[in-house]
Order: sequence, then structure tokens, then C-alpha cells
Amino acid sequence: MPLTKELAAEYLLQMYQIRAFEEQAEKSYMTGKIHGTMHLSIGQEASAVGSISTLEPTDYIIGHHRGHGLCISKGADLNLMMAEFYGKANGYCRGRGGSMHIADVSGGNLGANGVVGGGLPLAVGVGIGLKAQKENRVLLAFFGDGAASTGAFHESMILAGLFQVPVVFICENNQYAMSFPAHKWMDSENLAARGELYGMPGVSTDGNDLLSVQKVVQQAVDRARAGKGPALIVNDTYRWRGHSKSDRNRYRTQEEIDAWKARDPILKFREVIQQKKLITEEEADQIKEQSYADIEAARQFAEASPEPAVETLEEGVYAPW
Amino acid sequence: MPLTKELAAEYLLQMYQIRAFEEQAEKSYMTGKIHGTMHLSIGQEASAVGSISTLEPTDYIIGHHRGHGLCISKGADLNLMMAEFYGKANGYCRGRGGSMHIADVSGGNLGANGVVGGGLPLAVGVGIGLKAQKENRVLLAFFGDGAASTGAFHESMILAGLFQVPVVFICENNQYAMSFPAHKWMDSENLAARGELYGMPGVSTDGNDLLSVQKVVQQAVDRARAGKGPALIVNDTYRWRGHSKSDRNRYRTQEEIDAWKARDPILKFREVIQQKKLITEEEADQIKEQSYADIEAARQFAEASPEPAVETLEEGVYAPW
Amino acid sequence: MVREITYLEAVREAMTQEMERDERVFLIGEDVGEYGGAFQVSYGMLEQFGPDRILDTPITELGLTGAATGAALIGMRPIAEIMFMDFMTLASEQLVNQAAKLRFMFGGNATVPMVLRTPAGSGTGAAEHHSQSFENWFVHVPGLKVVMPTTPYDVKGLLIESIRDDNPVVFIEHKLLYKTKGEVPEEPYTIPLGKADIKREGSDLTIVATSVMVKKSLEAADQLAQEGIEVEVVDPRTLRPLDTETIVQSVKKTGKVLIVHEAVKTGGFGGELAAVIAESEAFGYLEAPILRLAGCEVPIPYNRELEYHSVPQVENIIEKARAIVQLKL
Amino acid sequence: MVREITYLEAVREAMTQEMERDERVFLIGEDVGEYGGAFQVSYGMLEQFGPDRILDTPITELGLTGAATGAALIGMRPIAEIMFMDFMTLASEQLVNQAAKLRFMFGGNATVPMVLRTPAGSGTGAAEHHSQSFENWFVHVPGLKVVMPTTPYDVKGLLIESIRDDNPVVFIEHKLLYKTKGEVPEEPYTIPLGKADIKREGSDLTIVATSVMVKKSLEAADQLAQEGIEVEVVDPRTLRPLDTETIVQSVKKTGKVLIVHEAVKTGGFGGELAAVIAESEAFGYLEAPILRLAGCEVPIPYNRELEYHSVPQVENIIEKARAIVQLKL
Ligand SMILES: Cc1ncc(C[n+]2csc(CCOP(=O)(O)OP(=O)(O)O)c2C)c(N)n1
Ligand SMILES: Cc1ncc(C[n+]2csc(CCOP(=O)(O)OP(=O)(O)O)c2C)c(N)n1
Ligand SMILES: [Mg+2]
Ligand SMILES: [Mg+2]
Repeated sequence: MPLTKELAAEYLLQMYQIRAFEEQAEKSYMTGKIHGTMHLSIGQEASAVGSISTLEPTDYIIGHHRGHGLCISKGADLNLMMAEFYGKANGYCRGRGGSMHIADVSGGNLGANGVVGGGLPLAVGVGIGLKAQKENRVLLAFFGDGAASTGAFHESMILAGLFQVPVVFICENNQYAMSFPAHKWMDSENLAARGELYGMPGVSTDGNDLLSVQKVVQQAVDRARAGKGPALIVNDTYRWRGHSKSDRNRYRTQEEIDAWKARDPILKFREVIQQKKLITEEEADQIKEQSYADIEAARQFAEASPEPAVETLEEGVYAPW
Repeated sequence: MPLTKELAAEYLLQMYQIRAFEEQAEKSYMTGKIHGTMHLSIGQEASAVGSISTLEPTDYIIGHHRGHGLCISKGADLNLMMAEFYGKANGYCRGRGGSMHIADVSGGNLGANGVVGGGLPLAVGVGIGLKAQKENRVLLAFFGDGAASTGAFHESMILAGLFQVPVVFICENNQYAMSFPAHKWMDSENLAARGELYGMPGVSTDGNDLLSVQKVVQQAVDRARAGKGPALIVNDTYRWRGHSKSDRNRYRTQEEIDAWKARDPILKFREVIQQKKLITEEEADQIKEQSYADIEAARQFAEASPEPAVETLEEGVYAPW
Repeated sequence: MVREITYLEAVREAMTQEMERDERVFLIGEDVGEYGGAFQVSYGMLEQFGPDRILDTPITELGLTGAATGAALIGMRPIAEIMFMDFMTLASEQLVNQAAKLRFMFGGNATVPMVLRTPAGSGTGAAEHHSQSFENWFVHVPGLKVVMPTTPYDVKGLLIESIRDDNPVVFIEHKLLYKTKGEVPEEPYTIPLGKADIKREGSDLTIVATSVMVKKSLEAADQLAQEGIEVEVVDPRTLRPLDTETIVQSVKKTGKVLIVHEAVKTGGFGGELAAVIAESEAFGYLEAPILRLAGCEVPIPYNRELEYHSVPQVENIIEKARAIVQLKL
Repeated sequence: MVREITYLEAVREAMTQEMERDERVFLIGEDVGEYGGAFQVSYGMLEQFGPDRILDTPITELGLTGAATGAALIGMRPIAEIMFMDFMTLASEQLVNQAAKLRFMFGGNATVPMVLRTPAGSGTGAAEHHSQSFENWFVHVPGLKVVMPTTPYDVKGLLIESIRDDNPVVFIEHKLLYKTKGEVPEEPYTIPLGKADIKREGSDLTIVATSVMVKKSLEAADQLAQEGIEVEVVDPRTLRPLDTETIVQSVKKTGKVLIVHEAVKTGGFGGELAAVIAESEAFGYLEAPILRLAGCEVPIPYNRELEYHSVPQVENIIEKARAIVQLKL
């Protein structure tokens, strides 16, 4: 679709909201307001927004443990999302899921997953269901480079190719699985090349360039919606922060991190749309401020929200309840 | 290695012994002397003998559920093997394993496996051990086209490529996993092409041609022994019999079966060596008779052998015992 | 008189009638189509329902189990078949971490209506990798329901109920029961999950048994009756949720209990049963220790004799039951 | 006085000393190298032993578990690490069907000396997929041994013993215990598998607890002592093989027993313990029902409060123990 002023502003806002959400998440954690762990997607904003901007509201996504950005791109309510991150009763999962499991089934977000690769078999099944339901919906299934090494990936790709499900598999290759460097066993081209062997197109792209991500994903989404089956896309990108709070960054150099920071997906997109005169410096700054304000509001909402009542502990294990 | 008279006779003998063993196994089953099930490798003899003829006696193999031929090629004692098939106390596994689990660890046969793909992760570990032990031994790890669709295959190939283990992975693609046709998701070329992506050479060959199998496997074995890492080989072949005794052959046509029978790996090899004057018609016939006599002797040995004593049931669960 | 069909036919009839009634129901598994399933359970269903509802997969236990889970998550009602229970080990991640937990993890805002069917058990000479029973693994997982039927009648009613249940249900069949016959009404009917069935009434001893061991216990009970020992045989039918009430009442009545299952004794479901009884009001009524008769501490061997002796048989049940009743322990 | 180190350091020291002693021993797992393991257990070992003995793998639980098994099959003595017990679901096929059965299946002509280490348990806010305990799955598998240590001293002795054992051993650590300190001799030593340890003597009640619940039970026991209730705390340490003797003797002495573990109650190891006691001679000495205090029937939720209340805490143990002793049930 053509990049209008409105869309350009919308994408920029979403990317800044993701960045702001992650920065707030880190602060909340550092100040002891959150226990547990979290996985920040700072540096991967273009992959999330570029991919999900191709969907209709009625379409689906399945995320992964580094999924805050995916939720926001899918249109999550920032308050309910932050409330869930805080483990509050009015969060998306009533405080049961937290950072790693934020989901909004009715909103088409089938959830993040704590098991690496765990969402891929689910994606095949969602695809089988979508085919049967004949409403021309599609699913974007996100996973990391680490997930690509799991048996779940192989079995899921085979089944997806076999049943020609309307699912676009998107690998966010941020170069590492915790400390394990993807290049030790594959790179984005190598991974994308497997698509053909699994019976679907495979393509890798610059995951820090929102427009190039959007272009390849749009093609795959259109194909899937037209009943032409699945596709495998690899967004080549990088996470700026450590894997999680336990990460001491022993496995990579500051030079490498800086080099990728110099390729900030948000600034890159800003430049493009400013050059194209789709937005002014001032408007862009306002959007940035706006997004940080939105997140600050979400933080206040979350912190003011109630804890789940202990008596409700066993609710939701079985249906009905 | 050059094909001498002796070797030609040896290979022919082994192939006939395999054929004879399988035919006897079928008879024994039909006459109710065996309970349980079995998987016959008639039609795949060249894949077993051609592959394993490249090994030193100190090398290893890991087999699969359709593994009788692999055991014989690795030099199994036909009596002990038949005794195990009969579940007798003096069989290779003291009657505990039976058709699907015949192993001879001290003889380098690390066993068949009842779990499809179950031997592949083991193969990676054997390779890691062989590397550490520095005795220049290699392992041939056999699996079927069905095993190639398992997550175990994907994870094992990645680990094998990563650690550059001295293991040659040999897929015996007999076109079906029970009733599931391999062509629905891959063919031998497609599968072999994955080798490169996993960091090892991949090649497919005519699995019914002993000499072409031997040629490609020999190259891979030499590479592995030289410390140059693993390889993936696909032997394109066919099983003449049903998957197991429960098979009603609904999923394939008699024409297809007949077409493959016309490509009998044993007759093919006989023709070649007779043309090359490495053997005479009479000698070949004698070898055939010999092999059937060997198997008949094994049958008699097995049937005359004792059942395991019930008091020994719990022996061998834990070491030591 | 009601028509008789086999346990296997009852499984097929339940699946077929539900697929005719509800188009969201489909079957997915290895060789469930043309082949008809390794045990011919789904034979003929491909012809009736076509490849869009009878999905043949390559060998992908983890993948197909997750596929069923994902389809259920968006409103389908899948039945997945794992060819042998031994391979549930490969499926367990998606079953335990995804199917069982998605609803709770998402705050109750997801529903996962699916059935995972699999045949367990020894006695077919299939050896270590095709003979296991470890139902207690799944009894240990909140979010799952576990059903283990014994008769063709129970199979049909419980499987239809399981398909209509809005939770993931592990439905464990037994290879040795597939060919057994029993009276089964032709029209669809349901049996509630969580209700035990007293398969035989008795006053001297309660035997709580599962799956094929119910059949063996009933045979044992008949022979014991000739000695004047009246055994009550309780079949939980559903292992999770468990009908504790029926079990406890029976033990209060008889004062003696023997637990029988095929799975290995240590760590098995018999421990749960013993604990449930020992912590209940039945404790005060116990006249003898709570005994378990279960599989030996071995993998299932190939040899027919060894295989036979690695799990409880009728004669073992008789002996143990007699010992308890006569308090000769 | 003996040096104090943490539980985590004890794990590292045991692995390090065995790797120095026996070059067949190596460590394989995800991020066990440069990263030092998700919990820093193997920190520094890559530097000492190099990449040929500290093998970093991609995310391949099934593959790396099978790799350890295969290496053991030809004479190596691998230690495999599964980063969180929750992912043992993915590793279970190779562990249960291969590692546990190869020896028996091959007629006793194979040996599989390996250790599979993994941290279990909740309390870190890691939610449903990083908090589970299901040790009873592996207790249920003949061919495996299962160890679940509580103190740094036990960790070192049991882990060295496990590495030297010729069978596959599942060694289950607890995240909340990693930072706890205790006296640990510097030189290598072993503690036999299958020997329980009486962590506290008492005459009024026997508590049989595992892993972190031993620690909580000891805290509870101290407080109960102030009320004049003397609790005996038995730590099996090894779950398979189980030291039934020590447990039975303790119950015979106190006449009352409470079983405490973190894993979900239904289908858990507590059932096995209850059954072992109920079928033993201790049965005749019981003055109260055998009670279990264990995890609630829920996946472990993220919220701190909910997480806290989903597993037994000191106050719950005190309450339950008091009720049993005072026979207020
Ligand atoms: C099956 C499984 N194994 C291990 C882990 C622990 N773990 C959490 S995230 C992670 C790395 C995942 O890498 P990748 O898929 O590339 O995603 P990224 O973190 O880089 O975004 C690991 C090993 C897990 N959650 N699941
Ligand atoms: C993990 C697993 N799933 C299913 C089975 C049941 N099964 C036994 S053999 C077989 C087909 C295997 O096909 P392939 O690997 O091509 O070997 P082939 O039988 O053709 O020689 C299946 C599905 C099994 N043994 N293991
Ligand atoms: Mg990554
Ligand atoms: Mg095949």
C-alpha cells in the first residue's frame, strides 16, 4: 500500500511506543517493581511494525518471549499490556502470564510463548483452522533464530508446506540465541533458502528497514490470503540490550553493539519519511513525545491497578469456571 | 577400493543372506513362531551392503527398525541374530530386544531403534565421543525418509554440522513412511540438498546399485575419518514388502511395486559382476544356495535355543547387575 | 437386545458420529487416512470425510500435537492420534506446556477443546518402544483431563464427552482391548468425565483397577467368588478428574483395598490412588495395608514369556487379593 | 571449620573436580560456555576446560540429550544440562526411550553413564513455562535414577556419585537453593545414591520433604519446637532408588507423617511416598491419615502473590503439621 502521511505517522508512533515501553519495562524492573525476567526488543522495532502493518484487524499473530513490540504493533491496549507486565488483575492475562505470555485472543494476538519454538506447531494448527473456517484470515508466526534450530521448527515447516496453510513464518534473526551466535550454524540467507525445500517461498530482508520488511511480508500475506500457502521470511536485525536481566554480554563486543545501534530502525525510518516530506522534524518529535507520554500513562494505570485476589488463584485452569 | 573376485562374492553372499533372512523371518512369523511385528528390508539389500562395506571392523553403525540387513552387513553372527529374532536367551539381546532392537555393541552395531528418528541424536553423541577418543573411527547412522521429517533429524543435523563429528548420515529413502509418501514433502535430491545448509556435503544416489552406493559412502567415510566432518547421503530405494504385518498396501499400486521389483538390487549386482567376469553363473548360484543354507542353519539354531528364564526378568535394567 | 461392537469400533463410531454432528471436529495423525491407522481405528473415515477432515501427517508427533492445539485455540475441535503412547514423550512439550496451560496463562481468555488419543500397553510383542503405559505423567498436569476406558460402552460415551469437553483431554486406549466386544447403543450418548463405575459389587475387598486391568480383575473376581471371596471392582474411567467419592465409599464398605494397573509401580497412578485413600476418611476403616499390584520395574521386554510376567496377570491378582482378604501379608 | 560455599558453587565444584579427574567427563548444554549457564553454574569452566569439553549447543533439547546418551554408549561420561526443567518435556523421548532403556533392551550389553542436570521450581517470577517441577515423571521410569539434593554438602557428594554411576541419572536442582550456603569439604567425596538423610530428629511427627521443601520444613520445625512439637524431617535425597527403610522407620517411631513437595499434588511423588508407607509395616503404627502438602492444581502464575500461594510455604507446613499432631483433621 502507498505510504501516506497518516500511515507514516502511525508507524513512527508505534515504533516509538515500543521503544518507550521497553525502556519503561527496564526502569520498572530496575526499581524492583517487577519480579521475574523480561526480554527487550529495542532495536527490533521495524521488524514488528513493518510485518504487522500488513495485516487486517481480523488477522492473527503468534509471538515469542521477546514479544512486547509485537503486541503493540497488533494494537494492544497499552494500559492493559503494562498492567499485565506488572502482573495486575486487570492485565490482559489477569496477571497470570506477565511479560512472556501477553495475549489478546479476541484481538487476534494468540500470545507470546516461554518455550522457544513453542509457538510454531501452534501456528500450523491455527493455519489449518483458518483454512477450514474459510474467512480468508492469515496468521503471522514470529520466532527467533534460536527457535529455528529446534525440532519444532522443522516439523512445523513440513506440516505448513504440506497443508499449505495461510501462515507467514517470520524469523526475527537478531544474530544470537542468548549467547549462541546464529552464524555458527546459519545466516539469514541460509535460513531463508530452506523455505523452498519446505515447499514455500523463502526470503530474507533488512529487518531494520521497516519499508523493506513491509514489502516482503505484504507479498507473503497476499499470497497466503489468496490461498497460495505459507511463506518463510527472515528479518535480519539485532537486539541492543542483553538477552535478559541475567545477561552479562560476555559473548559479543561493544563495537558490534555500537555498529548496530548506528543502524537504529527508528531513526532510519524517520529520515526516510522526512526526506519524502511525509512528516516534519517537529511532527516527528511530537510523535516521539506522545509515545513516551502514552507509556507513562500506561505505567500510572498499571501501578494504580489492583493485584489479583489470592482466592482467584485456581480460576482459569479449566473451562468453564 | 577395487572390486576383487573375493569382494564381489562377499557382497553377493551378504545380499543373499539378507534376502534369505527376511524371507525366513516372514515364514517364521506366518507360522506363528514369532509374536510381535517386524519390518522387512527386501529390496534394500544394496543400500545396506554397499554402505557398510566401506567400514573397518572397528567402526560403528546405528540402525533403525528395518535393520536386519544392516546387522548382517555389519557382520552379525546369523545364529545369534536369528536367536534374538526368536526372543531366545542366547540372542544378541538375551531375547529382550527382538527384531526391532538387535544390537551388538562390542561388534560396533549400536542397535536398531523402535523410535523413528530415535537413533539420530544418539549418532551425534557417538560422533562427539569418537572425536574425543581420537582413534579415527567413524559411524554410519541409518534412518528412513520418515525419520527425516522428525524434529530429531533437524536438531541432530545441526549439532553434527556444528561439532563436525565423524558421522555419515544415510537416509534409506524407500519412498514411504508406512503409508505416507515421501514425495508429498520431499524427494531424494531435495533431502540431499539440505546437507549443505546443515554444514556438510549432501548427495543422493541409486540405492539399488551397490557400487554407486559404495562409491559415495566411501568418499564420505574417508572425509569423516580424515577429520573433515559429517555428510548426508540419500540412498533412493524401495521396500518390496508391506511396512509391517499390519500393512494392507492400500496406499500404493501393484504396478509401482512390480516396477521396483524389476530393479532388484541383487540381480543388478549379479549382472555387473558376471559381465566383469568376477564370478560365474554357477558360482553365483552356489553363493545363493550357501546363503539360504546359512539362514536355515540359523533358524535351526534359534529354534533349538532356550527361552530366557523368567527369574532373569529384571536383569540388565541397571548397571552393575 | 443392544448391538455388540468392539472397543475399536466404538472409538471409530464416536469419532464418526461427532464429525457428522459438528464440522469443527477433525482427525489428525500419522497414517490415519488411507492406512486407517496402525490399528485400523479410523479405517474408512477418509472415504467418508475426505482429506480436509482426516489429516495424514508425516512423522511429527510434536508438530501434530501442537497443530491440534493451535486449531483448538481458534475454535476448531481436533482429535489428534499418537500412534503409540511411547511417542507421547515426543508430543509432551506441546501437550503439557501449551495445550494444558494456554487457558490459564492467558487469564482464562482462551479455550483449547481437543482430544489426544493414543493406545498404551504391552502384550503384543512389540517390545520396549511400543508397549509403555505412563498415564500418571498426564494426571500430574493441571489443565489436562485424562480418560482411560475399559469397555466398548464406556469408550463411546466417554470419547463423545471428551470431544465435546472444552478442555484438552488425553484419551488412553489399550491395544489388547481393541478387539473385545460389548453392547453399545447405536445413537450417540455421553458419560460424564470424573465418574467412576463400579464394574462389580462385592463386600470383602475393593479392587481399584484401570484399563485392561479392570478386565483381568473381573476375571479374578469371578474365580475368587467360587472361594466365597466377594470382590468389588471399581473402574475410575477418568483418572483426572478422579471420582474420589466412589472409591472412598467402596473402601469404607470393604475395609480392604488392592490397586491394580499395568504401568510400572514406582511413580505410577497407583501411588495417587493409595494417597487419596490414605488421606481420606476411609483411612479409619482400613483393616489392611493399601496394596498395589502393578508393572515390574523393567522396560517391556520382547520375549513373550518375559513380557507376560512383566505386568500383572489374573493369577497374580487372585493371589494378592486372597492374601489381603485372609490378612496373610 | 569447613569452608562454606553456595549450592550453585557446589554443583560447579563437583563437575570441575570430576572433569579434572576423568577426561571422559564433559559438559554439554545451551549457553553453558561463555555465558556460564543461565544461572552461572558453569561460569569459568569454558576457560578451564576449553570448547572440546564444554560444549555449547543451539536450542536442541532433544538433540543434546540424545547426544549425551550416544556419547555415554561408547564410553564417555557426559553431563548434560537442560536450562529449565520445563524443557525436559522436549528431552524426554531420548531420556526415557533411549538412555533409560538401551542397556536392558540390548540384554545388559550396553552401559549409559550420564547425568542430566536441570533446575526446577518456582519463586523467581518466571511464570508458567519456567517454573515447573515434575520429578515424578522420571521416578516412573525404570533404568533412570533420580536425585534431588537440598544442601550444598549433599549437592557435591551426590553429583560426584552420579557422575561416577554407570547409569543415567536425572539430577534436579532448585533455583531458589542456588544461592544458599553451607559447609562443603574442598576435596572430592561421594554420597551413595539411595540413602535418605534425617535432616532433623523428632518424635511427634515425620515430615518427608524434597528439595526446597526440606528447607521450609526445617524452618517450620524450628517454630513448632517452640510449641513443644518435635518434628523429624526426612530428606530422601534420591527419589529413585528410594530409601524406603529410613522413611518407614521414622514413621514407625512418630506414628504420624506429612509429605511435602513443591510439584503439583495430584500424580506427584507424594503419592509414591504415601503408597510406600501405606503398604509397609509402618501402616500398623499410623495414628493419623497420611497427609500430603504440595503444589496447588494450577500452572505457576506470574503474579508474585499468586505464585507464592501456589506452592507450600512455611506457614502452611506449620499449620498442617500442627493439625496432624493435635489430630485436628
Ligand atoms: C525450548 C527452550 N529452550 C531454552 C529456553 C531458554 N531461552 C529463552 S530465550 C532463549 C534464546 C532464544 O533465542 P531466539 O529464538 O533467537 O530469540 P531471541 O531471544 O534472540 O529473541 C533461550 C535459550 C527456552 N525458553 N525454551
Ligand atoms: C516417533 C515414531 N512415530 C511413529 C512410529 C510408528 N512407525 C514405525 S515405522 C514408521 C515409518 C517409518 O518410515 P521410515 O523412516 O521411512 O522407515 P521405513 O519404515 O520406510 O523403512 C512409523 C510411522 C515410530 N516407530 N516412531
Ligand atoms: Mg535471537
Ligand atoms: Mg521409508
